[in-house]
Amino acid sequence: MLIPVLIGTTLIVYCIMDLTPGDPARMILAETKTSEENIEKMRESLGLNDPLLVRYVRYITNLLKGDWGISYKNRISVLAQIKEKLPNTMLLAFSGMVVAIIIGIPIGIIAAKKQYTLFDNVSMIGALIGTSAPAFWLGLLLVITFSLKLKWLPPAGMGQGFVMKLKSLILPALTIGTGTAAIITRMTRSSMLETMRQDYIDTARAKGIKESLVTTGHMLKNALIPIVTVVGLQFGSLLGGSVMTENVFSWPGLGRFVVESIKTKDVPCVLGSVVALCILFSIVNLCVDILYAFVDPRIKSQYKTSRRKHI
Amino acid sequence: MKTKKEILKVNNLKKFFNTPQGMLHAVDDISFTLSEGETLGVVGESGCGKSTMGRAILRLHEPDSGEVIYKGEDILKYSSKQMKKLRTEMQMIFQDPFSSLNPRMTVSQSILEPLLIQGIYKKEDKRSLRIKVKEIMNLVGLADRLVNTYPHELDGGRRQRIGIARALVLNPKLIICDEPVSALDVSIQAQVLNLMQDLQEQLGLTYIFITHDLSVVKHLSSDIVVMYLGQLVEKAPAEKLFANPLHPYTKALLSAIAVPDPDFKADRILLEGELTSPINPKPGCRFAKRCLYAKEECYGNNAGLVEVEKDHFVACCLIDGFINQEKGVKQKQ
Amino acid sequence: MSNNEFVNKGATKNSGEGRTLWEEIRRRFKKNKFAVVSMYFLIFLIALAIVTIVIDIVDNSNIYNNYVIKQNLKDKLREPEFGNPSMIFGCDEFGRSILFRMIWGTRYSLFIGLIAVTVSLITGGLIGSIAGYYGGKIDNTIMRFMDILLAIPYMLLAIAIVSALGPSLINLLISIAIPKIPSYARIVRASVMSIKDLEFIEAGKSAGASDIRTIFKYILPNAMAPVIVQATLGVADAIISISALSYLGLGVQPPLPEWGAMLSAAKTYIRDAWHITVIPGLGIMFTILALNIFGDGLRDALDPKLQH
Amino acid sequence: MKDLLLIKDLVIHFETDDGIVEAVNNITLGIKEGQTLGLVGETGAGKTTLAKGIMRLIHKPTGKIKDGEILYKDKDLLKLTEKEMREIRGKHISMIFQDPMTSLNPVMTVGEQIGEVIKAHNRISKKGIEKRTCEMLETVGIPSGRAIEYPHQFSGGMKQRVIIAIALACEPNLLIADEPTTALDVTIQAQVLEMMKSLKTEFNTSMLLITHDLGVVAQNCDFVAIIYAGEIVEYGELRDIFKNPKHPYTIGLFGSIPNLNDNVKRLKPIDGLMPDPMSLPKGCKFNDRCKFAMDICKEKNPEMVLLNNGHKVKCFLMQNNI
Repeated sequence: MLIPVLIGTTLIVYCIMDLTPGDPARMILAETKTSEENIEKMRESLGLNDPLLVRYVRYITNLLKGDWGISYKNRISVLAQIKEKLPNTMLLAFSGMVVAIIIGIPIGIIAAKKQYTLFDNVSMIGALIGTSAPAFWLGLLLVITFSLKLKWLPPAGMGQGFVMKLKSLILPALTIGTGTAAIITRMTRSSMLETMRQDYIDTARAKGIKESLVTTGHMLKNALIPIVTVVGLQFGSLLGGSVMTENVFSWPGLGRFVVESIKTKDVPCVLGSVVALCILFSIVNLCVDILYAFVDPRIKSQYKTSRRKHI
Repeated sequence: MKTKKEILKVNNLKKFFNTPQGMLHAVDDISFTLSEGETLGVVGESGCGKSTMGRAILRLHEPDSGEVIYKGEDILKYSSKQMKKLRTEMQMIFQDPFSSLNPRMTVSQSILEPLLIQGIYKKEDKRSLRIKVKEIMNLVGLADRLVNTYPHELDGGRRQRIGIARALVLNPKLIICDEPVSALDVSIQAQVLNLMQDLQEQLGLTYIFITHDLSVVKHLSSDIVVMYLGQLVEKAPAEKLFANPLHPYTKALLSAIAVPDPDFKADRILLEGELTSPINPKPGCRFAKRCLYAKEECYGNNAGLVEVEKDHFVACCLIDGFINQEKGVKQKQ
Repeated sequence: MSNNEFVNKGATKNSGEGRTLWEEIRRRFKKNKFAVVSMYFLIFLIALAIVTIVIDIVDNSNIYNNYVIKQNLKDKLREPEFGNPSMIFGCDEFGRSILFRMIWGTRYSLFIGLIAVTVSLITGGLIGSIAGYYGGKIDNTIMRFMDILLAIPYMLLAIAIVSALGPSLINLLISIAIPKIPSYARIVRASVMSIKDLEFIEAGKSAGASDIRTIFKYILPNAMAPVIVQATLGVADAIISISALSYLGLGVQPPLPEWGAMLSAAKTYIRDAWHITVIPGLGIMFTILALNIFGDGLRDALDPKLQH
Repeated sequence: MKDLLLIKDLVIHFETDDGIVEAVNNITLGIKEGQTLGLVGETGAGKTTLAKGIMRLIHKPTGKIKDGEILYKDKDLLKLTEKEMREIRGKHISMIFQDPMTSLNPVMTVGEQIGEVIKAHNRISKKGIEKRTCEMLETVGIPSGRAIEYPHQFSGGMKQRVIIAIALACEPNLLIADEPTTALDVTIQAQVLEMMKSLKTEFNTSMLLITHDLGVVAQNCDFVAIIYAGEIVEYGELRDIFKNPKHPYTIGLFGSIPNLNDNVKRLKPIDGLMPDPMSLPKGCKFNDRCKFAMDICKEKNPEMVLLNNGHKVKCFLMQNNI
């Protein structure tokens, strides 16, 4: 499943970027103010005059060979820059997901078990606000309160050394995690409520086993299946969210790098970053599929059928 | 006895579905004839292909091969235009009162929809439509005031009457009923069965009545056909079939009925094992694996329907053995 | 021999005769107070946006020019004062009253959001219903293509499109609408597939109904419920995306008073003037909160099986 | 014969925001030791609510047990704490639910689901639980090797056997079966009912068999109770009810089922519809559909009248001609 998706995504992005106005050769030679035919020679050397598809195929073959092209702006190899920035984005995205899971799943479960109580209403209102507040605005608010007013945490950038790095990670992780936590809370609650209505819960209770066993063994195990699907899906929007969060906190990740290179029409960088992010996203989807097989025995037994049909 | 005029003849009807695990033989080489004004009961357990057969005859599921002769012509060869015209002669009543009615349409809209599709009436001529609806609703025992109600406001029994009204509005000759009363409670079931019998006498309808409930089928049908895993195993008039079932599966089926009489002690023939899968079935009799009398030759050839007595057909290669054995028993008594 | 001796016997359901489906839905919707309040808030916002457009046409936007655009640096970063009406929200970095800019800014978020959702809903809906109804190979190819579009994180796709086409309003609309098409296609497809096997569709076919009539007269009206709910939540998504793009400087360009753009300008003055960051953000949040609550209320009203 | 379980004036209502659903309206019913009581009624008559009431599994906020007692071995189950009730469930009284397709936990192996109830009620080693689980699987006719498989790998009939194994694992005194074979095919239904009958005698359990199928009652029950709109309208021994039913509703039920032996051409159905539990008629609940309805029926709700050998009927017709 991975290969066609990757080819598809890179082709789409390549065509979109191709529509960008402005001539790359002119940009590279902008500072040197050389004559027209030098620019023409540069266009030839970069092979810009070939038809779109030929250029795309050449780009893909280079990509597979490890040559991800050179940035128009600073002439550094795109792959090197990605290798340096991707780990930061992954760190941010994973810490955001951890925050979301730690907050989202427990609150969702308790809210479902204690339906119609104060806890349930409060957590649902909180979840609603969490989904409604734009992530980047939330980031700004956190910066104002925790960095400027209380001065506990650095407002931006990534600190050096383990402690500083951790301290500088807290606010961005919270920003990116809150929205996802809200969605996971609501999803966990509705999935738990749905499971609580099933017949096998009555069968379990009719056995006279402890309520805690009914909750863990029967409710949680079944409610987990749709939750895993949502977590997998949410990871995609988390990567998208990293673009905004990295911009607010000027976190040296791939998301910020993509926005900068798009603004400066630096096509190879954009392409490289998008490819990297899509690979990351597809790998995560693969892991979710494998996790799926552990959670739901019905999937394990007919694994040869196409990917999960549940979404 | 009025001479029976043949209205429908089905020859070697086949309908397969390809599933990821292999070819599902839902309807496998089925042939029977149906005479006008009669009710043919189609009985079988779930998964034996009886619903698929009903839909295949009306080409709701396009059959793979075979012939369906109606008024001398094979309707499987009909073009879509001819097929649309034929819809006014053959209709269907469905099982689930909750999913057989469009929740967005009122009672009158649901009943009149076939007329609008066939273009018999236009949307504009409201007056004639209103008269038609009242007439049909009265026929199936629905109160006039229900004209503008929605399905979600009505109980199962009334919804089933709307389904029947919708099937009658084009005044068809033949109606295929797919388990029309299985989803209803006992008292409502009796009301709908009586209604269907009245309509048959009033309008001279011919029914193909598909059900898994043996007591309902005995009550209503003149001829009965027993299906097992896509094949016909026995066909006979209702009294004959219940009085003297010949095919081992029919015997087991009839002995399994819970008779509502405490003193009736059935000599139970309890079938072992489960229904075998209809996917990529091996040749030979499909009941052999569960049959108590199965012999080696049963796995060999696929015995077709053989007329063993007057109008009594059985598909079992050991049938002659049974009959002689039976005759022997009768002489001894 | 008419059989009406069965007629008029026994009690009908107590919910009364002739209660159409829409009355039923409205009755259930009314019970959710929050949803009703957010519905009125949304109507208020839309009215506000329309009023500002009418005012601009009537007095050929002189209020717009000297209150919303004109810069008077003496009021730079003026704190909010609750006494003076136009200064309730204070002023931004060019001394322009934030209250006026917020009011004139509603049209950008709301209308672009609504149009973007309608565009992606119609295209996605069409693709989804075709894939759902015909199934088999058509369904597979369409869904594989949708999977590819979904594999690219939504925000990246939006940014790529808008930077390729340039930051005009139309391009902003396209860049938000296109990435959302797959999710609508998927919802409509799931809804169509669940309805297409119901028996009343077969009943229609057995009366001779054509494919087109089946899709548009039987399936789509019943498939609308989940789609409408998703559309309201979709407008909320679109508004967040517009303000995010404007925040990155790729969306609505200054001096137009779009809420996201106001936030983007505010981030440089974050140290000394908190109000120019907080207030536009609150505007966005309350709009989206109202849309989410309204969407939830609609889903509970439309989804009959939720009754206890 | 002593009553193993005695229900006295039980009332159960569901308070929904559309109105109050009067599911069970002061039912008095006794289940005799070692006997099978058939509870017959149509959809919405309150059969399942009564069963869940006995097990105290009524879904909270909306469901409420308003009044009445359930005496089991002279203990009122409604007064027990949740912990004490848990000891009863599965050990003394166990229950089988209607749809085998949804009554088993899809993500737990069949062996675990049987072992769970054994572990909850007796302190024995893991080995002991496994042995008992395999024993139970064999008694219900499933090869014990399949204990590690998941429910989706079993057919409808096999799933119902697993559910019966779960219910009988701790040898309860009373087994409540809520329409155990309705979702199954005729031949499978016969197999399962036959097995339940033999297990009942083997473990000497008494049984409450809930069904709408009079045939299943005739072949499996010793006593019969007819329930209509949340009330028991007739109770008696199997032959009394089948041979001379007294209550108009019971007579109507027998008239509605096509009989296999004599080929009657037209059924004699009961007119009208089931009453809506949210707006039950005044007086006798059956008065609007009853052919013999008198004025008094519309005013007052009749008392249970005792005829000969325990045959009880709730109808005014019976009152004056004893």
